Amino acid sequence: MATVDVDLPHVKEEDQHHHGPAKGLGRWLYTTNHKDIGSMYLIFSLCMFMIGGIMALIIRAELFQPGLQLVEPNFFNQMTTMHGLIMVFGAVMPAFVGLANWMIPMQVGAPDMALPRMNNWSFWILPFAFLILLSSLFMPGGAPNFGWTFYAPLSTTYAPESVTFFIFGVHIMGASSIMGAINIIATILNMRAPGMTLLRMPLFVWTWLITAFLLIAVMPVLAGVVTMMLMDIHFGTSFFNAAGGGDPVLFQHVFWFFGHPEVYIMILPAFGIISEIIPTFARKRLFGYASMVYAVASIALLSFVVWAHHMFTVGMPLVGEVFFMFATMLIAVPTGVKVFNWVATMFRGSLTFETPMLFALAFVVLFTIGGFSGLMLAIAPADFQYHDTYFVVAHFHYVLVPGAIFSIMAATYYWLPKWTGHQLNETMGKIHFWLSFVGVNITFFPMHFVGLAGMPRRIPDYALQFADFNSMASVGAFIFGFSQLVFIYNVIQNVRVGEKATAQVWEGAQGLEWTVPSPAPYHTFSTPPKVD
Amino acid sequence: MTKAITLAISLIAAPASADWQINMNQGVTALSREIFDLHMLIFWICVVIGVAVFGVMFYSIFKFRKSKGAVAEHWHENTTVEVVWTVIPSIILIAMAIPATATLMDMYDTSEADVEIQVTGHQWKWRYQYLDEDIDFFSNLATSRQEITNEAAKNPNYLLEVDNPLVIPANKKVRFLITANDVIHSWWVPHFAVKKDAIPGFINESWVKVEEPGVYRGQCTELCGKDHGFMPIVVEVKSEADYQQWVSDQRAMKLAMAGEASKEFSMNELVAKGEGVYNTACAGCHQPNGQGIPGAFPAITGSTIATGAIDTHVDIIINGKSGTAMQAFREQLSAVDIAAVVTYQRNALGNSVGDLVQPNTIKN
Amino acid sequence: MKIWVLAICSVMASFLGVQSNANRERDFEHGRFSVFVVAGLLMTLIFLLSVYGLVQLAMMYVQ
Amino acid sequence: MTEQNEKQTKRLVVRLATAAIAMFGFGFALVPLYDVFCEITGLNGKNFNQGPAKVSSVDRSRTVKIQFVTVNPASMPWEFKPNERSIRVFPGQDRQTAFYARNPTAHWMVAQAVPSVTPSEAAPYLHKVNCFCFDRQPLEAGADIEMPLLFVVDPKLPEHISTITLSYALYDLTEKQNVTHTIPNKNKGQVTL
Repeated sequence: MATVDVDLPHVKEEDQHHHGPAKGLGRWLYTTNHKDIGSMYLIFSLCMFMIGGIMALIIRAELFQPGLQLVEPNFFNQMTTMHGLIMVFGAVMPAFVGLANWMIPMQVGAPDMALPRMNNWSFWILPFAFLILLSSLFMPGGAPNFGWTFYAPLSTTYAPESVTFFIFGVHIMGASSIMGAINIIATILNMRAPGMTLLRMPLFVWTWLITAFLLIAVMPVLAGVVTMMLMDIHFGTSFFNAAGGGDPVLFQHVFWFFGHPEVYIMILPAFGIISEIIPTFARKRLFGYASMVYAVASIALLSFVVWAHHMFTVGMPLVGEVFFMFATMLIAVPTGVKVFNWVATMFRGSLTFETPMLFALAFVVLFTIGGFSGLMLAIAPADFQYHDTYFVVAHFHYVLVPGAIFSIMAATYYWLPKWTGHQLNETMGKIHFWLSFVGVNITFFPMHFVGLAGMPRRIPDYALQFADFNSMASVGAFIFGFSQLVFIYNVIQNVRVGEKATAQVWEGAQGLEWTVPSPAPYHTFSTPPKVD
Repeated sequence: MTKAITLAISLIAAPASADWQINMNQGVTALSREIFDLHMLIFWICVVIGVAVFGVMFYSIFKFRKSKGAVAEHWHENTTVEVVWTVIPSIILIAMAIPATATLMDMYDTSEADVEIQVTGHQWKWRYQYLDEDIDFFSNLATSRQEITNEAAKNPNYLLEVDNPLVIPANKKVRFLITANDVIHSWWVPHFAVKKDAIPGFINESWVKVEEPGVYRGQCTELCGKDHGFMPIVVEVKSEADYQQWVSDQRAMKLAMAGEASKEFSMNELVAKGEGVYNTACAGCHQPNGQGIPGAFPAITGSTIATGAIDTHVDIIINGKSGTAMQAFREQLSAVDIAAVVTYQRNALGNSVGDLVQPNTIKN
Repeated sequence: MKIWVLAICSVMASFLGVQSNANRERDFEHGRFSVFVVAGLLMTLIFLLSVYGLVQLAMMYVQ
Repeated sequence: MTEQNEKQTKRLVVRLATAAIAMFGFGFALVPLYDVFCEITGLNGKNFNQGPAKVSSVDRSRTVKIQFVTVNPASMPWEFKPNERSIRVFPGQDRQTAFYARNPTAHWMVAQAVPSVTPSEAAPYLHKVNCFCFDRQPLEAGADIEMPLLFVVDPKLPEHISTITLSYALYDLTEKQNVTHTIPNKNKGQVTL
């Protein structure tokens, strides 16, 4: 973290008043203010997190006991598909874009994002994209039921009619992500305050810069693959239809060429957030800042060469299997090892355990468990037993739920006093943390066991030998699900009430964002701050 | 309280009963044990690294608390330490890659096979064709619908039982040619450690040499639509002699079936047999009560085809309707089965047309 | 020519994930962004070819 | 935002937008790139080499077992099976065989056979000199046909491969007559009415 010893700029009182936010709905519809747009992204992400969560609870309720109790198989497949899509594209990515919108301008000393109007537009097309996607639940033939990875030909020749709505939804989400990425790169590269050189940028800004480049490189490929699907379904081409010379495996290659950088897009901002929080509560600068920046930068390129480890059982030639196994194992080291940097930051520090720090510690421990199961999956021969079982489900939920979601919650608790001006209610925060921590582990740890025992993925009903661990997972899912209501209560409570938060908020906090008063005024850094 | 204790015990001791199986199946082939050893090797490596990392972390959490007066130090960089803790895991991983490559190369062994079976994935059942013998049958889920909808008690092999299991000889190399008919499926038997995607329009191969005779169960492992969870795989491994016996039984049965097709059947013989065929082959989409699912699968009760001319009814069952989910059952059902299910559909499920069709009219 | 060598060393360091603060400051003061991009792509290609070479080696050696 | 800053931002945004559009094009370029990659490595058993193969000599020292497998995808009603289930050939030796197809339905149909080879390592070494899968095969109602296949196995086939399985999936193209082929594939002939 760059040591910024800047004297508190005296924001003139009247400077704040005469162009505050507009009144009423117009404020939110026409806003070009990065703080308002950030809040809208975060609120939208929370709604999507709830909708995706309800679908997860339907899935876990059905899987509580063997036998079909709640839903019939086709609707169950729709739930798994929509749960995946909404959580990935609706909850995790918009939340990170919202945090970026809020914090990057303040962390680099910029008055606002580089392209404010495009910023507004890239938010406001998202609700409509998800309206299109969710409305397919009520169409004849039902919502998409071919998994969030929408493999052809199940998603082309054998798909319900609503697949076209799914395609347009993905197009719009892709457009929103690309515009957001362009905006963030322009802001970071061009609008830094004088003195805030690339050397001194906080790590959250660095990880988001790399994520933005990844987004620009792969979201168009996703748009390409869904356009190919659209042409296959409606315009009679045969990209993925073997009858006309196409190849379903081509779909898997193009999808995972997008897919693997996408999973890095979902975890790099989390690395940035955790690298901001742990130094603050350990009161010690991040260990190996340069290594972290360089390792994250190397992912921008290396994440493009390992995609086929998602396809070890598709029937690749031996050379392909060995190549992708070696490449995956080699690039796993630089990223996996970054966990040691966080531990080294804590070593000989002076730690306190407020809610953001608790979530960050849980991230380090549980994300590392997900990383280890990922390392096991990289072993190609063993992957023949793991692939498409609940072991894989456990792996990616460990890197996504205690990974991305916990880092988003940690970031929210960390920066909430700066946004709302009220100090956190620590006890409620800790209640939310411990409920989520217990819920996440009871839900996803048993999945390792049933996956290894032989339970395939995406099935609405299972054999009796998997019954007990599945009922445990379902109980855990309901604990985790309802504990998020505590999170909503905490956020709303903090917005309305709580003692006045100081500008510094956390004793160990460093960075430009802590030099503006809390709550952060509508316009910050209209005059660039002096950073020496 | 007892539940918590059993839970705690189960997490530590590897339980005997299958309900609490927490680890991978060791399997019954040399390869599956090799894979199990690789799995345990990488698992213990991860545990060791994990214990080290979390050890240091929890030590710092307890030792360097502000409340206990710890004052943070100011060093924040040490490239040599970083190089060490990057190079060591890399070396471990490279060491790990050698046995993994060896196992992978064993799996891609292309030596001559004794038995070759074509495995074709259909929407929601498997078809096995023995290339050297003239044996060809479908393997459907045998768990009754009542068990699935909780109206009847679930038997121990719930959802892992089929009407015609695949039969292979023990200690012989059996080569599977895996492909699909409609969407991508995946053929997986955990005890063989064989998993290969079945891709429409393309052919994949895999092989197994099973040491111990027995029954081994697996499931389709690639999302393939509505009944993805209801198309299990059951492989009966028999000794060499039993296998040859089974092959000759199959041949004899095939002749008998041909003979039976030329017999004349009475109405209620056909309807009775037809009900069984209907529940296995047709109830999946047209529902056991014949009402179908509006907007997805047409109803049989009062359907213009089932109550109209009999040969259009027979034609749609034999040749299916391309562009819809209605499959061609020509190769899936024998002439007797088709005659029985046609008569059943016309004289049950609320239809009472009164006519019937004999198997030999179907045959020509 | 010197900045190319430094850039390539830096990219290799980033593939390993370890870099000293001093090198970082040197890279950001004197290095040019386009040089790093080209060096990065070049090194990725070299990484690909070396892993492919490793694969061929492993295939022959472990026969 | 200073004047100079604005110009810089505009230039950067244009560059990033073109990069995004370029990557969209790259997504589509992956399709022919994939075919080239398949041709070299025989990935997924795709087999492209058609037409007369210039084979140097017949290698009589070993024989290779060629196996034929047929699949009728997506309720294709035709009867379709190889005349010879499996045959033994010398690498470099031309061999002719045939596949039997019958259209049992009451209307005219046209079909397209899609080949696939396993093990995929052997795909580049199997030359199909003349194959019924080069063209679409029409059949009148009730008619049947013997479809020829002339092939040769390249002597440079690696030693450890002793069995090659060639599978054909016979697709029904009756409705999708005017389906233009996505990639101008060399083996796409005209409908012979």
